[in-house]
Amino acid sequence: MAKVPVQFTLNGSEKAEFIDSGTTLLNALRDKIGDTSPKGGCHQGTCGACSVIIDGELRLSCLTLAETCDGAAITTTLGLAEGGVMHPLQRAFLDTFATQCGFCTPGMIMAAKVLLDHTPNPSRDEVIEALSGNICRCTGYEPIIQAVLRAARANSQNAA
Amino acid sequence: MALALHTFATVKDANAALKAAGTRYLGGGTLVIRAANEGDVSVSGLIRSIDPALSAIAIAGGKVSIGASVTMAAIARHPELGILAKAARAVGGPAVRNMATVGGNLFAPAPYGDFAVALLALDAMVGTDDGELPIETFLAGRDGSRAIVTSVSFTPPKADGFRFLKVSRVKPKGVSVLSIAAVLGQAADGTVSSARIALGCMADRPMRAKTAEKALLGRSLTKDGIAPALAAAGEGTSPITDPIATAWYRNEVLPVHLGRLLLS
Amino acid sequence: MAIRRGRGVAAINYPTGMNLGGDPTQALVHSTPTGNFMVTLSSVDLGQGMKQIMAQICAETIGVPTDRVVVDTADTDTGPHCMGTFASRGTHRAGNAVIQAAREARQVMLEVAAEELEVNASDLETDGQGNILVKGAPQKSISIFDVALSAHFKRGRSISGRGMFLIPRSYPEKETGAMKPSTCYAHACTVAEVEVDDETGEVTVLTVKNVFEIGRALNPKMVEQQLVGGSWMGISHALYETTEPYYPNRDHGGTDFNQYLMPGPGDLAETKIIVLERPSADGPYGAKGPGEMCANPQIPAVANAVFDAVGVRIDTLPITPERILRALKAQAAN
Amino acid sequence: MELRKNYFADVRKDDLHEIGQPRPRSDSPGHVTGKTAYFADRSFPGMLHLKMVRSPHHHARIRSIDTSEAEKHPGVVRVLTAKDVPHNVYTILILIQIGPEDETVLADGKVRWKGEAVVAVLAETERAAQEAAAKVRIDYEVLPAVFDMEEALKPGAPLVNEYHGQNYYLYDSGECRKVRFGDVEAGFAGADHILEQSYQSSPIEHAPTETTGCVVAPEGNDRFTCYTNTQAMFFTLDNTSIILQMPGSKLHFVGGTVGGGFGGKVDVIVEPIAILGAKLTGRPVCFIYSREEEMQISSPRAAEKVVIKDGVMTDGRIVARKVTGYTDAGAYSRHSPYGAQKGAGHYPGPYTIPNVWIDTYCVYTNRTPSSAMRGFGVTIGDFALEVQMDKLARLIGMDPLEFRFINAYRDGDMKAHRQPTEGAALIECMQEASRVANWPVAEKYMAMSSYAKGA
Repeated sequence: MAKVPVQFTLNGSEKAEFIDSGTTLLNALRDKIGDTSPKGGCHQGTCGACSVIIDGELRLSCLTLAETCDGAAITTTLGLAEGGVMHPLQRAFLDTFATQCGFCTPGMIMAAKVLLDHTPNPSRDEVIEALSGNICRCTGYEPIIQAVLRAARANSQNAA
Repeated sequence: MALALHTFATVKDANAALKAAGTRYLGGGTLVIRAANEGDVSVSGLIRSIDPALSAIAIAGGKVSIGASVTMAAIARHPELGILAKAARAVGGPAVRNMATVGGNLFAPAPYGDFAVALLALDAMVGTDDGELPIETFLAGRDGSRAIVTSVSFTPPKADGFRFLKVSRVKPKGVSVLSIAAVLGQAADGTVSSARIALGCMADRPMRAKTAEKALLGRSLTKDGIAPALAAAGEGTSPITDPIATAWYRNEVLPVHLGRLLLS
Repeated sequence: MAIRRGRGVAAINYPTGMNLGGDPTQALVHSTPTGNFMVTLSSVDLGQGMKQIMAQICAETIGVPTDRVVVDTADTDTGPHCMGTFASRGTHRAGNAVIQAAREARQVMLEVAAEELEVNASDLETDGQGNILVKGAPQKSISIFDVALSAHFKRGRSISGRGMFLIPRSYPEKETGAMKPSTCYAHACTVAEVEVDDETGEVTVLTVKNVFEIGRALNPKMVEQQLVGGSWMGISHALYETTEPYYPNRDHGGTDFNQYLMPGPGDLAETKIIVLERPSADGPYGAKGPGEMCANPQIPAVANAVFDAVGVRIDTLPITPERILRALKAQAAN
Repeated sequence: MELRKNYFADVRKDDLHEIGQPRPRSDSPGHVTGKTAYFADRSFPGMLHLKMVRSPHHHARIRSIDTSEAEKHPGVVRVLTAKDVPHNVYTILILIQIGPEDETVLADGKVRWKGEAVVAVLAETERAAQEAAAKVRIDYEVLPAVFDMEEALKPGAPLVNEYHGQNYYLYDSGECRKVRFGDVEAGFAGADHILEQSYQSSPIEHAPTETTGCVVAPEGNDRFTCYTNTQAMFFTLDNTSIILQMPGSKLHFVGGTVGGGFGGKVDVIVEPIAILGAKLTGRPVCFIYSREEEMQISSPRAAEKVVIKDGVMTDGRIVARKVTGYTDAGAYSRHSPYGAQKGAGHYPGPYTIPNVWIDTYCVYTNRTPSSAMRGFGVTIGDFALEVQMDKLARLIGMDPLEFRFINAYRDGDMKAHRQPTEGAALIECMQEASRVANWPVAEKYMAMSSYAKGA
């Protein structure tokens, strides 16, 4: 099977791998690199659990071929905490009890991070829109919406 | 055969590669990679072109041309494509919109393809290396179409002349019960001087509501004025039945939603 | 077009634990040399928070803060048998097993403390902060840290305990159906308010006000999680969900989250949750199982609200726009 | 959420240290940092991927299976059929003496629902397994199928499952689980109004975000470690042990961190065949349901039909209730006979009714076998009961909430299954609902209590 080289940064560190052509980014991250924070909930693009940030944009790693990410900067939930300190979103998810089974959580946090990166003070409707590609079966969404709004408030307080 | 991606600098070379058996063009991946993930083993060669022209948006001389690889997100945030933003945002969630392309949407089977419904109402031309085709002709023949779509182009209507509605069960993101796009011209007295109405999910691909269009001409956009158009809205439709809704339901609510769109 | 409003009520009860009993769960508890406590189980956490709740139950029973308890579960090489996580049984069955195991461990702990303090074990109590005190003379105390060290290295005692909880199996009497399905029941009453679009049959759930009686809210925030999520699932069942939309016809079953419908984050009803606690006689600290029942009352409450709004009964789930529209058309035709 | 501590304060101790405290969840930090390990987050060098070849027919006889092309496909390591499974019988409830042995792990001679597992392909990559699966040739003789419960119960209906000999589960009490209390016909005869209504549901999927699956690693010492998202560790281990005719001591199951269950992960479906694959190849094996499999292959909540006939007095008392419940098990039992009889114990709902007659049937049809789901045996019944309550209240011109107070069970009331009511709290829930929903009821109802009358 043809192996192709792929090189990108993952959470700020350089990665270079030989992968099978046609490998999805999700499988490359999980099986080759060992970052299992993106989850394979559907492999169809319908659940959002595999969401990652590629060059600042939210993407579904299950529908993205790894080799199309050559040279890209990729962020996953595993890379959010810095120096052992949680990102405000992670903190907010804890504080609002926004996780139950936790399987959708990394994807939700990715979607929320892209929102807050571009829209630091989102409205409730903007939060809802930002999370609309991510399925949660446990929480009924409300605690997750509250977590994102809480993280936004924490951010704006820090900035003030 | 294992899956393999082949990347070409030009559309011409990619088109040539697509002549091989078992190949398919890779746009945003929302259709093709999904199919591969789900075990569609009929495709082994994924072909793509990274020609920058495919990702360009050109607005000049009263004409808009959008490269086939332009994503829904790029359209939604483009300052001069405001009238299309609603239709672009109707596709998927944020991640899907960052991936799903204009070209891909033209091939998306119902209940997908809401953006193509908008393009149909806009009377877009679909470009390939072989030249341009009216979108209606393109959609009719899309199943057998092998040439890579390179662009869509259209003359944008006045901002208040374009209306779009997507009806879905799940909010804010859900697939269509149906979608409607309308480009209306209005005379000074407010009566309709021209109308193009496109429907999604009312057939296996976007279709025109031609009888309704005719019935709108010369009419004012009032409850009584649009009544003949609503009565004719379902003419020629053969809606899909899928897990979201039956053909019966789609036919029943089409006039309701068309009416609401026209009176909005 | 008319948007018509209605409200409906439903009241329910729900059994805790496997129907007819006969569903055992075991637990083991032991202390580490420095007075931390390990709970060993084979119970499964599906996301409802089994691990956390077992830690709180063990901590309460031993008399230490919850962060001194570690739960090791669901490894069949180490964890004793648990029937499984289903039937609203996890907290009730495993919780009782943990209490029993923790009580036995606590007894050893108090005996060792009694030897150290030269008093009777029955004269000792815990302060919940990690100390053992002489009742009525709290200045005379020893930390659980020191007790555990003593037990391990000085007195050769194992601060540990075994727990087993089993509701004996009930066998239904063939002709009368006399049986004991469960030992305790949770309760709920829900009032739902809806709007129905009488031209499209679309339903918007405006509010759901849920009152749940659950025995004891062992961790109120975690109970809230389950009740809020359950209330959402109830509404989802009422209006959206099916794998076979045209049952009994098998065609058009959804295969993804686009086709399998559930309310999205833009469809949320304003949700109120009120909790009452009537401790159950045999529940761990009175707890019942709320995990399943919390998703039930919304379904009939929404169905009744739809009738209240538009005067048609949809007696087939899910209550889709199509079913409502067909009923409205039939109503108009009559 | 608001706790209303004023109710039942006399029977509750509220001075606990850890219980009743909103402690943070110990598992959440792992969830939010992406470090929580679910079963599929473990992978092993040389791991094989298992793909199932499934029946495209609702009911068919298998004339022949040809796996030769699949076996030759590059990357394929092993292809399994019924003959490879040591004890090819799905034994799910046998440990508690309920379950009939009516289902195979891999179809043997017949398929009874569209999607039934027939051949398992083990290959180096997922793609190779998919390609090889497409090369398995199965010759079917299609048989008539039945999808409707009422059709299935009619004489002459296609027989779904030969094990049963008829299209319903035979309880020790006969064709249904029965509850008989008082004299229901006398109750109807004396009633002011009779209302008989029928309610129906279709199958519902648990739809956890994490699909069902497992990863199996041979330990090299004749033991196998299975990382799984089962909801029941030993249930799965013991059933696997029987199917594989392998001592339980050779099996090691690790799980307990599950991406949602809702009852959908109590069927022991993926583990036995994956462990068999690992045993026969000596390689690690993963078998993870695709989303499509989770949606259409994994057991859903059963479709149900509930017929309720009530006799009610104009003063609001329900004097007789007859319930006939039908649970659509699909082609095999799994947990359905258990769920159907759970319904018998649940009816007539949280109300005290002097004359009750309940029959609950577990019916077989040619559809995806159903099984447990959140509210098993009760959810659809509650829908039927509580819509019926609304109809009854309107029939006699009474407020629906007040109507429920009149009939609500209280401590000491005898239930239809002949257990005295204990620990009731329905009345208090309704009182609080009346307050929070601004749905006033007469003062006498607000003064009621669930405590025994006269206590």
